[in-house]
Amino acid sequence: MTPDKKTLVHMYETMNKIRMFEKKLQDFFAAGEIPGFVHLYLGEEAVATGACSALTDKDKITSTHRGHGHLLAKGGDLKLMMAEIFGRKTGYCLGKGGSMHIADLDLGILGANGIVGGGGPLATGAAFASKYSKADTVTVCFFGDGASNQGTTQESLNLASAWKLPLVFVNENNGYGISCPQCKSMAVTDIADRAAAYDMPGVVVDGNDVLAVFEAVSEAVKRARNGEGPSLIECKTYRWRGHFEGDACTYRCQEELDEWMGKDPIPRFEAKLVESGAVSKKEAAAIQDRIAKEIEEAVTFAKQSPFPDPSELLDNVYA
Amino acid sequence: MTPDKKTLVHMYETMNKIRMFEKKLQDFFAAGEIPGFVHLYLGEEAVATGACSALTDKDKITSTHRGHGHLLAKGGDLKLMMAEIFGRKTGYCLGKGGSMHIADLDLGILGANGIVGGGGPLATGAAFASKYSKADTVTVCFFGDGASNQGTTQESLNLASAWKLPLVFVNENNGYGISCPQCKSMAVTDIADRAAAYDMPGVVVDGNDVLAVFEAVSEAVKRARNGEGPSLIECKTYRWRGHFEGDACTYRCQEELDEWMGKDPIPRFEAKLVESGAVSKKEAAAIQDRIAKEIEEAVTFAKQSPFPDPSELLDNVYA
Amino acid sequence: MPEKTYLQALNEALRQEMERDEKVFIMGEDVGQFGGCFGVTQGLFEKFGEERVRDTPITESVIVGCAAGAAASGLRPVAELMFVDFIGVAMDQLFNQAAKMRFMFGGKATVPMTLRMPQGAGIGAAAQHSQSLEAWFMHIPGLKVVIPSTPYDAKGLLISAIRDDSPTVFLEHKMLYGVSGEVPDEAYAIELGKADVKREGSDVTIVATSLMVHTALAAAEKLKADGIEAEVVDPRCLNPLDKYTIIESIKKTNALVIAHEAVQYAGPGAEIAAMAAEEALDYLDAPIKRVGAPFCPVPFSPPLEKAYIPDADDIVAAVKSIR
Amino acid sequence: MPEKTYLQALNEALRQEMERDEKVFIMGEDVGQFGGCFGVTQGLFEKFGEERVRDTPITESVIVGCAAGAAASGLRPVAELMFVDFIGVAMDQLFNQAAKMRFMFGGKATVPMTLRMPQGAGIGAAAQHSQSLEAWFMHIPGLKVVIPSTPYDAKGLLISAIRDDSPTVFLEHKMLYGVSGEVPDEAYAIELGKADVKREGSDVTIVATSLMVHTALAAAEKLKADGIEAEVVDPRCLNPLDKYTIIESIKKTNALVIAHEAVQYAGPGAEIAAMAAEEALDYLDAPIKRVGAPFCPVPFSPPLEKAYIPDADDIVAAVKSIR
Ligand SMILES: Cc1ncc(C[n+]2csc(CCOP(=O)(O)OP(=O)(O)O)c2C)c(N)n1
Ligand SMILES: Cc1ncc(C[n+]2csc(CCOP(=O)(O)OP(=O)(O)O)c2C)c(N)n1
Ligand SMILES: [Mg+2]
Ligand SMILES: [Mg+2]
Repeated sequence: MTPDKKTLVHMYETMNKIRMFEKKLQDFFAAGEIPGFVHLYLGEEAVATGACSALTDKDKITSTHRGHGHLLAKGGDLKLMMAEIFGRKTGYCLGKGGSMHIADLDLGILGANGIVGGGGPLATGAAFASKYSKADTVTVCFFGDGASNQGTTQESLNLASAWKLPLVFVNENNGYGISCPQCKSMAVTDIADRAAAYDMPGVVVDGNDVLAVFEAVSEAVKRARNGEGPSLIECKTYRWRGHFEGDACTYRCQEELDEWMGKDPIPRFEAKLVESGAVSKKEAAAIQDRIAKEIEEAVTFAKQSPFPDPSELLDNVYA
Repeated sequence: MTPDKKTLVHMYETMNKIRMFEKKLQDFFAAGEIPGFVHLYLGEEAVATGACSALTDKDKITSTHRGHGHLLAKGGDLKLMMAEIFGRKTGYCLGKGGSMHIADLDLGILGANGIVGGGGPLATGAAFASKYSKADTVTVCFFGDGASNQGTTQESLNLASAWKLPLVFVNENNGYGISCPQCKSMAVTDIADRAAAYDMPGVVVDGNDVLAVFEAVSEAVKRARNGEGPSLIECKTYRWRGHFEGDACTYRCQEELDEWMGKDPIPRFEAKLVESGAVSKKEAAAIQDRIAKEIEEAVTFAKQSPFPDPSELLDNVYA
Repeated sequence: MPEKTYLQALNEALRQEMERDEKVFIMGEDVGQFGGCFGVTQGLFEKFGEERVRDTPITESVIVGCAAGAAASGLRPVAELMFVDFIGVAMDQLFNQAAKMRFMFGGKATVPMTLRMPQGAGIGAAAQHSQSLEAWFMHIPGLKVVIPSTPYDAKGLLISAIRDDSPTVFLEHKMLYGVSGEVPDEAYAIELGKADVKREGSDVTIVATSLMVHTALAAAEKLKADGIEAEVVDPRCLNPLDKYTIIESIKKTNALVIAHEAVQYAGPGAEIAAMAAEEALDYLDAPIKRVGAPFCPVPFSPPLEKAYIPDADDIVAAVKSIR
Repeated sequence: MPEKTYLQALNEALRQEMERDEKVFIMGEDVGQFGGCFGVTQGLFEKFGEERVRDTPITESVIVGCAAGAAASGLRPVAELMFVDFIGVAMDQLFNQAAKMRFMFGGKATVPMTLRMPQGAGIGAAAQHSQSLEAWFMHIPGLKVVIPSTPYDAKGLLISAIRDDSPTVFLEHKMLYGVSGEVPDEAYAIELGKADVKREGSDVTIVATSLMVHTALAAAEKLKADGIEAEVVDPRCLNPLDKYTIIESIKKTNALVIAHEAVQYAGPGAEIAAMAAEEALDYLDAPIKRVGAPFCPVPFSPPLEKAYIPDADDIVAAVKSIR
């Protein structure tokens, strides 16, 4: 499945959007302008981008605490996201949710999630709703290597398979759950091997290769749309930053980081695009400029937006 | 690993003990003399017997809601069990626990459990304590096919493997979780296949063949004692009775039941014993008589025992 | 009006809502052909088929989470946990996901799910199958908590819970399933958050829930013999709580006794007592008494279980200590 | 006496108990080399090694259950959940297993485990990382619930919790970790279930817990300026609860205000209010006031979070409404 040019360009845009968005947050967090925690997606852009490029607007995703990339890749609005992370009333959640709870149901985004493994059960529900309503939509559930050990994740894999739900589990294996390396949290090397426990296909892909992710997820989405049930795609990747901003990251070594920074998914993809003639160097630069501008606008929007008023505190508890 | 004669005789005794104990309960429940629920182990005697015969007195087990067989096989006292199930003060739990909560810590029995999947996490703790204290003891965690879908079970498998705990997971696959056939609750055919998700050995055995269970569990126990970590043994078996006494069992067909009753583990084992000369027909009959008498004594003990006094209600909440 | 059991009333509510609205479906362990552990969903599988009456694996986290996700995606799930005691493995999906989603997302999610759970002691099911846990659910902003005591209320409140757009916990008492009462054949809704005065009286207000409503009514009959007229108020929902009806009753009787089967310490009655001590203290001429389960797990043996469950004499004694 | 932070006090308690008793070990997510999400276990991995300071996978059910199983097998685990908010996936192992095991088994199991969990809002961590859930734990027979407010109490109570033979939930407030106070170098134990009067006063009793003790003390200073002398009582444990000290204070002041950060509705203060309305009503000359969080999830944005967390002015207002 080779994506068409439009898709390729969109992927390139998306990856850059995530990269620049996260870098902005890194700076603003360091400057003390962002409340709470942020978990940045830097280095993992290819996973969200590749996976969401395999989806239509009507398809759905559940995300994680490290959700900005997923949300942007699924079409999340830069301004509304930025404003939310800045705690402003104009944000996606009116300032009530923050980085870990951004959602856009209209775009099929069932929310970032502060609970590791929390998205799996919700994803089964979204996928079941599609099936029940014969809606032909697919749900992608993003989850980390750490989350793969949480019982809720495993229950979700099981239900999805027992019920043949149109659900694709995209595992982002960045090697760590906070400070805990994968080898200490589980005995297996490939999380994809867990798929067999639920009789679903399990595939390992290079998570820093956006096309590889796209291809594997597209395949799984096709299966899901055909009523053949769920799949598990493990994307091996790495997070460049600490678990959250402020994490000194003493548990990893510089060599490991350097090695992975060398596998930066964006230049790799750009090189391919340029080589294949899909995008010229100049076009690539123009895209980057445009996105940088959009992000500046989002920052301006966020910073100029008011904070919510305490009188709004009790709104939206009930429907 | 062929068991010696003493072990073989003990196995035969144990299987008969469980069989007769459960039949007694069936009758007394039908007569309205037993409060609450009972989940009988009839038909599955070979699993508990084979597994516990591979253990020493110091080894530990966690059990389930269908626990009588496990407890008896691990050496549980007939009188104390019977009295507990009859709700008497002389029972294992002073009448506070009943069928689903019998424990005997001195015998390494960490308790039956009313929560499906509840025993797994406790078993990791028992196994960890052995390892931490260099105690050379092994823990067996019994769990059902239904329980294998509960997240706590899967988390327990994972931790046991990640920490290389001396733990053997014995899955009793009797084909149903209450009315739900295995094929509706999971997509896999062999629960043993789930072992690979945690990088531990997974073995399927005929759960109605006590020697096959004994052999597989012995092998796993040896591994565990050698510090090589946990294993998963799936024992295919069948429960003869409804899920609980009173269940009309409309979800299964008579042919299926008949087929499995034809695989009754006790006569099968007896035939082998007699054939090999380990036990004569006469000896077998004598054993059965002795056990029948012991069970009668247990019933007498239970029935003659007083109920607990309401003044004891608040005892034993805290240490 | 026809007489039906609490169980039949619930079953009828489910059937009628499923007929009315295709978006309503049922999920849980053994709710299909088996008809539910206590029989509440009997016949629905046959009528609506397995797409709409769905047996699940033993996977409570996913039962609750799947319901929440499906609700946020436009359906109206009615999920069942076989016993409320099993919520411990699924609490996260209830309190951190279903209940908070709408608020966290700035009002952009709607989660019209109902979670039915049988509660209570009385059948010798012991410590892990007999609890009453409504106090936990009351403490969760975003949830509604319904706890009917009669067949009539059970039907009308379940219909309302299903139609409600917020996640609702619906707590049935297993000792009530066989209780009969008048129940209209047609569908009807009882507003969530409206108490019902089950008996009028002038001398003491007894706020009681679930099975304890019946116990309180029995106590009231005993008290009547001694010339004490008790008013029995059944809140029916613990969230929203109908403070108004409770306080109006206190204004009339000047005394409050609260009865529930949950453990008394930090139980549902604590909130009702605290509310009264704050908002109606001037109308109270005696200490507020609570009658609830003692501070221990539910015991197995019948004499212990009997001692554990509050009875009419306990309520009578509480009333007599202040009246 | 040397000054130490609440965090240092906890760390010292852990270290000293691990030195004293080989059976004590620590487990939880990132408690090893990382030193714990908030740093409470820092240095212990280096000192005691990875057998005794054990990083776990993300597996809260098994963290709690493994601790319970190890405790029942003779060890003294100190388990950590990174945030109390994560208890939702592990509640079963806490309330149905650890807390009930001894009772269900007729007294034959001893489960000396401690479960440490940071609570509370104040760092912009939003709805799933900021809650205060002590009300749930209070309602669980078989558990003890400890909730220290000062470095001195933190150390002495953690040592007692570890030495205690019953399962104990130990609730730390993340905004207290940096608070300093006098803490002896040597190990010492504070009896569980003994309140501490943090400030004496004659006009109103303020029962406050955790961070709210400090807020109440600030409120008391403000009230003093208006001639109102508040007595601030810190129960330190919510189970067992030192009713005696609270009632004695009420006898002196005749008025009760309760302050906690947990959601007010069905929160920990409800039990204290209900207890007072039952056992000390005759000494109260004004309604019992509670100050707790409003009925919504914890919001993210700073002005909302600030509005959410009760502050000294809220306590002052509550006191003034009755004094
Ligand atoms: C139930 C639960 N347990 C623990 C945490 C704390 N926590 C947040 S993120 C995280 C690590 C998650 O690791 P992984 O799933 O690999 O995702 P990554 O951060 O690597 O993207 C942990 C332990 C949590 N938020 N929820
Ligand atoms: C957490 C939880 N969910 C549901 C139940 C109700 N329940 C009791 S036994 C059972 C079936 C268990 O099936 P399986 O594990 O296969 O054991 P079996 O009864 O076949 O021995 C169920 C659903 C329970 N006790 N605990
Ligand atoms: Mg990771
Ligand atoms: Mg089974």
